[in-house]
Amino acid sequence: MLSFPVTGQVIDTVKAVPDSELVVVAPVTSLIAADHKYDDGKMIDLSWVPSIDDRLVEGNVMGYKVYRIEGDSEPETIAELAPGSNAYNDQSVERGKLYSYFVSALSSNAETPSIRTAPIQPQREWLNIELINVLIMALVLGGAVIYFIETARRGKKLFVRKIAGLEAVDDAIGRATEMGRPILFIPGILDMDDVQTLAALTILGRITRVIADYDTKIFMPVSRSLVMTAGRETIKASYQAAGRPDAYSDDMVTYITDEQFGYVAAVDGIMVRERPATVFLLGAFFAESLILAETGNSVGAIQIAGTARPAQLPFFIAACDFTLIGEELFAASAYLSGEPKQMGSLKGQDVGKAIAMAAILIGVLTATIGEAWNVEWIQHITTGLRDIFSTR
Amino acid sequence: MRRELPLAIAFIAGVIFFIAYFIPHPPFNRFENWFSDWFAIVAAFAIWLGALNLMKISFIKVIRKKSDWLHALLIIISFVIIVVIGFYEGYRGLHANPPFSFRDPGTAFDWLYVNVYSTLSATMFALLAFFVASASYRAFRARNLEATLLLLAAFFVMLGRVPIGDVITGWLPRAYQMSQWASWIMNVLNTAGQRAIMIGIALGLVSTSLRIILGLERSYIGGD
Amino acid sequence: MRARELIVSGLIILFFLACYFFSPKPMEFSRSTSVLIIFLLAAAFVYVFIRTFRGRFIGRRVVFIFVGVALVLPFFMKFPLPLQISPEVQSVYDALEKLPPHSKILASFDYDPPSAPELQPMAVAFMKYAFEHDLKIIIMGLWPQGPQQADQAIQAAFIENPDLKQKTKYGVDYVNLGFQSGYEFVILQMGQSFKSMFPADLYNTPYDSIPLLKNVSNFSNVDFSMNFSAGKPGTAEWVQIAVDRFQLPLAAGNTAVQAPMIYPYLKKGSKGKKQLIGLLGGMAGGAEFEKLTKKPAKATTYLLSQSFAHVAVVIFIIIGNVAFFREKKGKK
Amino acid sequence: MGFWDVFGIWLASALTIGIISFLYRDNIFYKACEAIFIGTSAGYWFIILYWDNLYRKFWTQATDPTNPEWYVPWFGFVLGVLILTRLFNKIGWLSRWPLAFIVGAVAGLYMMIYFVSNAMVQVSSTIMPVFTGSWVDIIANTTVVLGTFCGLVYFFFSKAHTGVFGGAARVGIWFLMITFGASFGYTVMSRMSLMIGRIDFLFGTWLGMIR
Repeated sequence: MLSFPVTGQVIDTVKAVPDSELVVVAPVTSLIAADHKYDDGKMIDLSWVPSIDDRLVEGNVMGYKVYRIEGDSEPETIAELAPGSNAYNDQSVERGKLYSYFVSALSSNAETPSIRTAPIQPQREWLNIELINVLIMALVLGGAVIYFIETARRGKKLFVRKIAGLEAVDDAIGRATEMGRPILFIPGILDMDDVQTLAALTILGRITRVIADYDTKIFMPVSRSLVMTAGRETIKASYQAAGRPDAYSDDMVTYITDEQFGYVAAVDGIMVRERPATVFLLGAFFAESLILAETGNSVGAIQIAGTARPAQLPFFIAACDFTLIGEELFAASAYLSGEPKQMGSLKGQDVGKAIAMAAILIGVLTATIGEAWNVEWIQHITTGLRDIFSTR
Repeated sequence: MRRELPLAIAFIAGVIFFIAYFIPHPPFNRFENWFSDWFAIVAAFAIWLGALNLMKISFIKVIRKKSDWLHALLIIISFVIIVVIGFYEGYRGLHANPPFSFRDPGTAFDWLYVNVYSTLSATMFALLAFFVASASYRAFRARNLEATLLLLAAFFVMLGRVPIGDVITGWLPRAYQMSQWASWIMNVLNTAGQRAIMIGIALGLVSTSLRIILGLERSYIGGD
Repeated sequence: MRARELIVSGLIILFFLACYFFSPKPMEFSRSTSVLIIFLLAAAFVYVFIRTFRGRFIGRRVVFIFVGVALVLPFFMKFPLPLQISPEVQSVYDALEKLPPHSKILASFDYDPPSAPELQPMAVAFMKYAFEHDLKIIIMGLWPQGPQQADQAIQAAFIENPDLKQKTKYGVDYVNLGFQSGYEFVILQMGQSFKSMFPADLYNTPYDSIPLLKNVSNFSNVDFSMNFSAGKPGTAEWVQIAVDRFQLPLAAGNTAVQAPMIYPYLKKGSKGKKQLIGLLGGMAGGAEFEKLTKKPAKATTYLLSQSFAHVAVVIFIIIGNVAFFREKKGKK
Repeated sequence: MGFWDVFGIWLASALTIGIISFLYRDNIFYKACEAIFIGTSAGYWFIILYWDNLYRKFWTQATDPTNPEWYVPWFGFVLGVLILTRLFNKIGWLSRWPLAFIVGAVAGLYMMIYFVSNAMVQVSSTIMPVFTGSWVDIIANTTVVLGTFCGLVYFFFSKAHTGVFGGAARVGIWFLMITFGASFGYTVMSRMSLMIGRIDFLFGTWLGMIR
C-alpha cells in the first residue's frame, strides 16, 4: 500500500478545471469503520467496496483518499491509496474520542466522496484473541516441559543422547588440576538480559561444583557489571554446596570493561600470562570469538566453546576442541546436572521440535499436493497449519 | 527466606511478563517498555560496581608497584580523563542555551570519542582481518566431510561475493558463474541451516526460561 | 629483546614519516606496475606453497605481511572489475525505483564508526539516490552514533553531487530525529507514535513544527524504510517488531557478519510476502548498489582491495590444506 | 582545519599504528594503546550509562511533575540501589532480589518474543509447495525444506543418532556446516572491509596518498 503526502497544489489544479471537463467516477460503497479487535484501543479498521470505475482496463480511478473527522472538527486526509485498495487500518486514533470516516475515489482531476460512516470509538480489550494460537502453542510446549519434569521426578528413566562437548567437561577440569594451572571461564560479552548469558551462568554453577571438589583455580573476567555480581553469587554458592566456602574469593570474578575489544585485549593478556589449562567460552560472542579461541589455542588450552550466534561458530569449530552448537548450549546445564528433572526439560524441548518437524512435513506435503491437484480440502489443511503458526 | 524470596520474585516476574505478551490492556501492555527502562537504570547503577572494581584492581597494582603498574596507571588516567570530561560536557550542555548533548559534534567528549575511543576500537576490530587469515592458514583443515563442507561453502562465498570469482569463472555461462553459486548457497543452503538453528535456539530458550521461572535453575541467586 | 622491539618500532615510524613527506599525493601505479606487483605476489605465494608443501609452515607474521600487502597495494591500482548484481540487492533498488517522488522513507542508522567502512558507502549511495529522486527521508538511530553517521553520509552525498546541496532542505526533504535509547522497545513504541519516542529532532526542533513530519504519526504513514545495521538492535529487531507486528515495508543494509543470519527473512513466507524486501550485504552489497545507481564511489574503489584480500585468504586455506593432506598421506 | 582537528588526526594515526604493531609482537606501544583503550572504554560506557540511563531515563522522568507515570522509574531506582548493596558485605545478599527480578523478567519476556519470531514464524515460512515454478525453484524449495527438517533432527536429544534417524541427523549437520562456512566467508569479508577502512584512514585521511 502506498500513501504519499497531499500537497496543496494538487487540490488547486483540481479546482482550476472547468466543470465540463471533470472526470467523475463512481464513489466507493459499503464503507464500514470497525474497531480493531483485541488491542489497546489505538486502531480502527476500514473496509469498502471499490468504485465500479476502478478497473485495470479503461478504469478512471487514480486512487483513493481516506478522510477522518475527529469529533466535530474538519475532515483531515489520513492516507492516499493506490487504485484497487479496499481497506485501511488507521493506527493513529486515540481512545475515548469519536471518529467518523469517508473515502473519496479520485479521478485524474476530481474526487467523489462516499457517505460518512457513523461515529465510532476505539475500544480496549483485555485479551488479544489474535494471539490465541501462540498462547496455545506456548502452553503445549510449556506443558510438555513440565510434564516430563514431573515424570522424571517420579523416577522414570529418560534417555538423552550423548553431547560430546559436555562429556568432555570433567576431563577438562581434571586436566587443569593435574597440570596445576587455572581454568578460565568466559561467559560471553552480553549482559544479564540475554538468555545465552543466563545459560552460561547456569553451566558455570555446575562446573564450579566440580572445580570446588578438585580444588582447582577458576578465573572469570567479565564485561558486564551485573554479570560480575551474578557470577560471584553463582561461584560462591557452588563452593558452599561443595562444603568449601573458605576457598571462595571475590577475586575469582573481575569486571574489565563493557567495551568489546577492551575486554578482549585484557582477556588475551590474562590467557598469555596465566596460561590456563582449560578455557570455557560459553555465551553470546561476537567478533572477539576468533581472537579468544585462537589465543586459547596458542597457549595450548583445552577449549570448550558454545554459542547461539551462528556467525561465530565456524571459529569455535576450527579452534576449539569441543563446540556446543546453538540449542546445545541451552541444553548443557540440564545435561551436566545429570538430575532427572533437568533432563525432563530437554524432553519437553524435543516435543517442540517434534511438533515443528511434523508441521513442516505435513504442511509441505499438503501444500504440494493441494497445489498440484488442486484439492480443496487438502488446501484447507495447509492454510489451517499456516494459521496456527502465524502471528497475524 | 534468603533463598526462597528471590525464587518467588523470579517466578512472579516471569509469569507476569509471560502473560503481558497476550494482554493489550494497560498496565500489561506497558511492561515491556517499563522493563527496558528499569533494566537501563539498573545497568547504570551496576556499572559503578564494575568501574569501582576496575579502579580498585588498578590502584592496588600501582601502589604495590606490580610488574605492570604503568599499564594500570594509564588505565586509571584515561578513565579519569574521559569521565571528568563527560561529566563536565554533560553538565555544561544541560545549562547551555540551546541545550546540547555531551556527545554532539564539537564537544571535547566527541573529540575523544572520534579520535581516541572509536579509532582504537575500529583498529582492534580491523586486526581481526589478519587473525582471520592466519587462522585460515593454520586452523581450517578439511579433517572430515563436515569440515570440508564448511570450507567449500566458505570458498564459494568468498570468491563469489567479489568480482574475482566471476573473472575466474568467466568462461562459464552467466548462470553458472561463481557469484550465482554464492547467491544460491546464501539463499538456499544457508537459509535452511539458519532456520534449523533459529528454531532450535528458540525452543532451547523457552525450556531454559521455564526452568528459571520454575526455580529449577537457581545458581545465579546463589543456591542449588 | 627490547632493542629489537625499538628498532622495529623506529622503522615503522620512519616508513610513515617518509610516506608523509616524500610520497606523491595522490599516488597511483601505472598499469604495468600493477601487473608486475600482482605477478610478484603470485610468485611469493608459489614460494609459500612449496615451503609449506615441504612441511615447513611460514610464521604468522609472514601471513600478516601478505594480508597487509594484499590490502594496501590495490588502493593505488586501477582495474575495471565486472560486477554482477545479486537478486537481494536488485530488489532493494527495484523497490526504491517504484516509489513515487515525495514518498517518505524512514531510515534507521544502527551502527557506529567502527563498522562504518562497510556501511557508510551504502549509506552515502542511498542518500544520494533518495535526494536525486526527491524522496523524503526521516533519519533516526537506535545506536548512539547512528545519527552522526547519517549526517556524515549526507555531507558526503552533497560533496559528491553539489547540486543536491542547493536543492535539499533540512526539515522539508530530510529530518534527523537523533538517537533514542531503549533498543527494540523504541521500535515497539514507534508503532504507536513516533512523537512519543522523538519529541524533538536532533537540533531540538519540536516534532510538530517540522514540515516533513506533518501527517506522520507512525509506521502507517511512511512508504518505505531502510535500516543500516551492524548488530543488535538492528535488522532482526526491525523485522520482528516493525515488519511482523506493524507491516512496515523494510529493506536493509548489513555488515557482512550479520548478513547470513538475515537471509531467512528474505525468503518468501507462507503468504507470499517477504519479511524483508532486500538486503545489501557488506562492502560488496554497497558496491553493487552503487553500480545500480550508476554512481561508483567508495565501495567500488574498496572492492579491489577486498577481492585481493579474499583471494589471499582462499590461497592460504588451500595451501594449508594441501600440506595437511600430504602430511596425512605421509603418516599412512 | 583547526589545531584540534589536525592534532586529532595525528593522535588517531599514532593510536592506529600502535594497535597494529601488535601484529609484530606484544610491545610497549601496543600495551600503552591497550591501557588507554581499556580506560577510555570503561569511562565512555560509564558516562553513556550515566547520562542516557540514570539521568534521562530515571532522573528527568522521575522528577517531571507533568509525567503521569513519574513513579515508574523509581522502581528501577530501588532495584539499582539494591544491586549496590553488594558493596557492603553484611547486606550484600539483598542484591539477589533485583537479580532474581531481572532474570525472571528476561525469561518471561524473551521466551515469547523468540518463540514467536524464531520458531513459529520460521516454521510457517517453511510450509510451502515444493513442486512449483521452474526446476531451479523446485530444487531450491526442496533443499530448504529438507535442510530445515534434517537440521532439527540433528538437535533432537531424545534419540541416539543411529539408523535412518542418524542418517537424517548427519544430513542436518552437513547443512549446519555449510551455513557456518557461509558465515565464515561473510565474516572474512567483514573483517577485511574494516581493515580497508583503517588503511583508507592512514593512507588517505592522514597521509593523503589516496584520492
